[in-house]
Amino acid sequence: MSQPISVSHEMDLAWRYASGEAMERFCAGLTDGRIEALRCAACGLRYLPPRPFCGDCRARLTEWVAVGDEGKLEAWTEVQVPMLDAGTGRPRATPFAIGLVRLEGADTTLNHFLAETGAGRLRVGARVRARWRSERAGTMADIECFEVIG
Amino acid sequence: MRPVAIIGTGQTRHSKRRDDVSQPELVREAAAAALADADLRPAEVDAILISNMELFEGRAFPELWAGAGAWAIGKPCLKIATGGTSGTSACIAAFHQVAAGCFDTVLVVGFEKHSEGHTQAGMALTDPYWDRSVAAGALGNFALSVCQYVQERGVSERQAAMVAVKARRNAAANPHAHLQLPDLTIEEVLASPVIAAPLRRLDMCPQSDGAAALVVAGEASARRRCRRPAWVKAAVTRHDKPYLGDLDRRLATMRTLRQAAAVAYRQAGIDDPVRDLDVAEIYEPVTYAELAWYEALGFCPDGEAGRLIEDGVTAMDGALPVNPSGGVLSTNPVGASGVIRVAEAALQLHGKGGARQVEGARRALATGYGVYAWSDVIVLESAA
Amino acid sequence: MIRRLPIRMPFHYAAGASASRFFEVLRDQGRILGRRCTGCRRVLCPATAFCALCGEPTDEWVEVGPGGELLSWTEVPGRGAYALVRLDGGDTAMLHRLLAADAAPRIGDRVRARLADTRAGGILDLEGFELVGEEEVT
Amino acid sequence: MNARHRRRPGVWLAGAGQTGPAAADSRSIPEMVLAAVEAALEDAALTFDDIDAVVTASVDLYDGLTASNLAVTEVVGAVMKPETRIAADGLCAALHGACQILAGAYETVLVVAHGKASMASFPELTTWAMDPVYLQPLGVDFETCAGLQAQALAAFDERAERRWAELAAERRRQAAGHGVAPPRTAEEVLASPIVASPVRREMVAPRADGACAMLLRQTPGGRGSPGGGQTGNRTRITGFGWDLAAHAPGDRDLEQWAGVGRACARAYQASGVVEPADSLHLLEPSCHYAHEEELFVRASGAGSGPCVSPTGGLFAGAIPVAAGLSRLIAADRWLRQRDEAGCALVHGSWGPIGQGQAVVILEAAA
Repeated sequence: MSQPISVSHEMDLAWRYASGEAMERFCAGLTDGRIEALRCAACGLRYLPPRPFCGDCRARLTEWVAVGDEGKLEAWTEVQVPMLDAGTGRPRATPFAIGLVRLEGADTTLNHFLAETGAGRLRVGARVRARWRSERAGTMADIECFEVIG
Repeated sequence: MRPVAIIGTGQTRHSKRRDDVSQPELVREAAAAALADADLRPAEVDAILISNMELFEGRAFPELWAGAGAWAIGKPCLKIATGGTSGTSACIAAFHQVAAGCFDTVLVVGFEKHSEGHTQAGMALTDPYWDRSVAAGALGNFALSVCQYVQERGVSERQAAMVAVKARRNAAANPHAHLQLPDLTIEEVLASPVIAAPLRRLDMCPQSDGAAALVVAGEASARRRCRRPAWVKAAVTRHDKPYLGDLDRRLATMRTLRQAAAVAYRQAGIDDPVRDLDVAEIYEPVTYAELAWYEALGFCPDGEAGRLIEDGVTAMDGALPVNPSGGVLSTNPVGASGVIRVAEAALQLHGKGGARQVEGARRALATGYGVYAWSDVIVLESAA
Repeated sequence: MIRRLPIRMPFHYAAGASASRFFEVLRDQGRILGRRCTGCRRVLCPATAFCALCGEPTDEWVEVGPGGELLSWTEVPGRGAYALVRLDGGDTAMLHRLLAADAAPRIGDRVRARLADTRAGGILDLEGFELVGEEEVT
Repeated sequence: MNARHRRRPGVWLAGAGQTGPAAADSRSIPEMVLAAVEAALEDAALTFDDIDAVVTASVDLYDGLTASNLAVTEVVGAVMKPETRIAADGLCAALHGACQILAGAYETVLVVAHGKASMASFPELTTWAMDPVYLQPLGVDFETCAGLQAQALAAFDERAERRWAELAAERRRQAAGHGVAPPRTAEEVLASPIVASPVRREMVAPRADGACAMLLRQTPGGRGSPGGGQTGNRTRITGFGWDLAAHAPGDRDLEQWAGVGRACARAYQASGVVEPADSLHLLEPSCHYAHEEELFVRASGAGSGPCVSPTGGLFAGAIPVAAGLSRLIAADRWLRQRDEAGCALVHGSWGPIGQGQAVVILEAAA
């Protein structure tokens, strides 16, 4: 029996992703520190991320509503294990905390980084606020993270 | 739908790293085992369905290379992938192809070689405009969902640990299972490191290299070839919205599983699942999910899942043994995991469970879970 | 709006039992082996654990080449040329690089496998195939 | 309908919709797919509520997205419905949808496929579909394999390249106005740069963006219903077949498409076609390279009688994954516009040298 041989290939590919009309408007808003959701005229659900279509009502979404940059922490966790970041090919630093945030004026939740780790102030129901970067590029990274307030 | 049945199943040895075999060779192991079990020659297979999450191994069209392992060359072969439900989706596709009269026998093979790629990174290849830079793989997703579920239902760490112990002890009776921890205790689970609060290492499924296969046959063939065919009584799929944040309190609500189960139970004539089912193989990627699925599948009222595990209802000697195989918590080659659920459910009805056999099993449930909230529910039954 | 984003990840594929042996012998001994199919008796080269066509396992190592016959070729600008070659003693054809040739290759031409100077255990342990003149063929 | 043309009841094609082919569609994948689905529903005079199940076709690596059907789950109306994703040419989604209906599992199935060639380098992506042990390290991609096949075909056929150039020119001419490729003369085709010798750039069907959607039904209801505004023949799928050939080019007979022959045999048997040359009026092959059309026609046994790719086939724009479904839509359109019965053979392929092959027989009663 021979020693098993393995063959390595490095994936380094790039894709040109189209944002779609709704996400383009959303991203433009981020540059100005503004968050907007699309509201379904039929069921009233306010969607983040904005998208073309309500899957429940099977209807196009067209009505924009303003969403605050403060909200409620619905869930949180602190990831301890290193994982590869597929965008950079390098491991992401640990630990890092992520949470599900229900922003004021939205009905879906947003998953994003949290400013602090540890079960001190991180709890379900905590008030959180977006920490914006000073230099913004119209991406979700314009929000650096969410921090617990009050 | 015309009657179709599962007449043979087979699996590889599952482990952290199967670097002794290539992808086609891994597929071959499972396919050969299933054909041997069904007493079928490769030439008698009419069509093949492959299940695999291609990007976990960095592949496009993985069946092009691996299909030869399933004797697929010169035959109809397709690849199905729907995240964690890939395997159950492929099984259901086989049921449909046979019931349609297109084929008499279809071989389903699911496989994954997580060791060849980066599953957590692959899982994080989500919407690049929304959460790709934040996405934290299956672990992060589950931790967030579990955080909410625990808050809402008051399930304890200890109850989750009991699921972990049940799974790994059951796995000890399954020679194919990846994790072999026959003596695991609740205390050891509670002492294992927290990897994403509240999840501990032993709350999570492993990443396995492995493959599983089964043979689906039409009515006449099934009767001729199999002593106790596992007839398909229901096969229901429900998908849901695409983003992690789309569904409110997803483990507690889990509307896809609830609705799929309700429809499947109606089709299969099941009123009380704990009474009417003999065994269940459910797709529980994390301990807490098994508790949530107990509720969604109607094994107990909402909020009583913790009591169900404490009372031993789902233990091997309980009223409804859940995951005699050790479940996803013991073995998880994603593209194969759904096939394993269905194969293990069928194997129980075939009476070939060996040390993990549930005596006299006549009606079995198998479920698939994928991409945050997708569900497949399958009910199998051996003839009365 | 269009954004260009990369995916960068390393992958490691198990060559499997047959290819590992094939690579080992190629690396250590500079010899090319095929595997004989137990069903159709063809010698498969490069070696695989089972025959794609008849599905049966392979069970016997057979040395093939280094000479062979060119079954097809193609040139891809910027990337060089490729040759599909049935090595002497083998029944299936191997795809590899076609090394620079003086004359335009023709299907049916004799070729010979050339080993790489440094070999690490992989298909690149062959540098490729080179065309050989009739007088060189023995 | 003649006697040798009767077998199964078939599956009705109730409506179809398509976006593209476009050289670069600036819309997102869900936006493109939604437009195609809405067009199909309108064509069928059906609504989302009428859909029982959805079969999608997409390939994660092509979309640069894990579980790529996630992106379309909402816009195909699959929320709280059954969805199956086939990772192969979109024609396979149609034949699997037909399977579901023949199985009696569902009455109305939506079939959807999408692709955006503008997202990435397709030759580069396809290296990730090749055997990573023996082929990928050499940089082999689908175009390299096409070159090997074309070379084997041209070696003892002096006229081959000229013929392919003329064929490519003809298809480009037919596709003009509704595709992405500018017309070229045979001379221009022969003067275009080599991609993988002897294949030249203008012999390759131009890759494009687009989405295709189709509604399949158990009963003929739907299309032509009040409000649908549809006229013409109703079409139905009466047979289909698919096949996987060996992966390695060295394990294949490059001079033929044996997989097409096997897939056709299965389809002919199902729909009761005994003499394809007599029964078929139209061939809509998915030929990504000019030389593939000859291989297809020969393997199908259709002879020289049937009309082939009257709107230029994939030379109007080859949408990755959706190519075969785009041919089914084209065949449907052609059959509907005739005022007599007709029978079309539709084809899709995927993988190197057409490793995966699928065919569908679409029939129209007058």
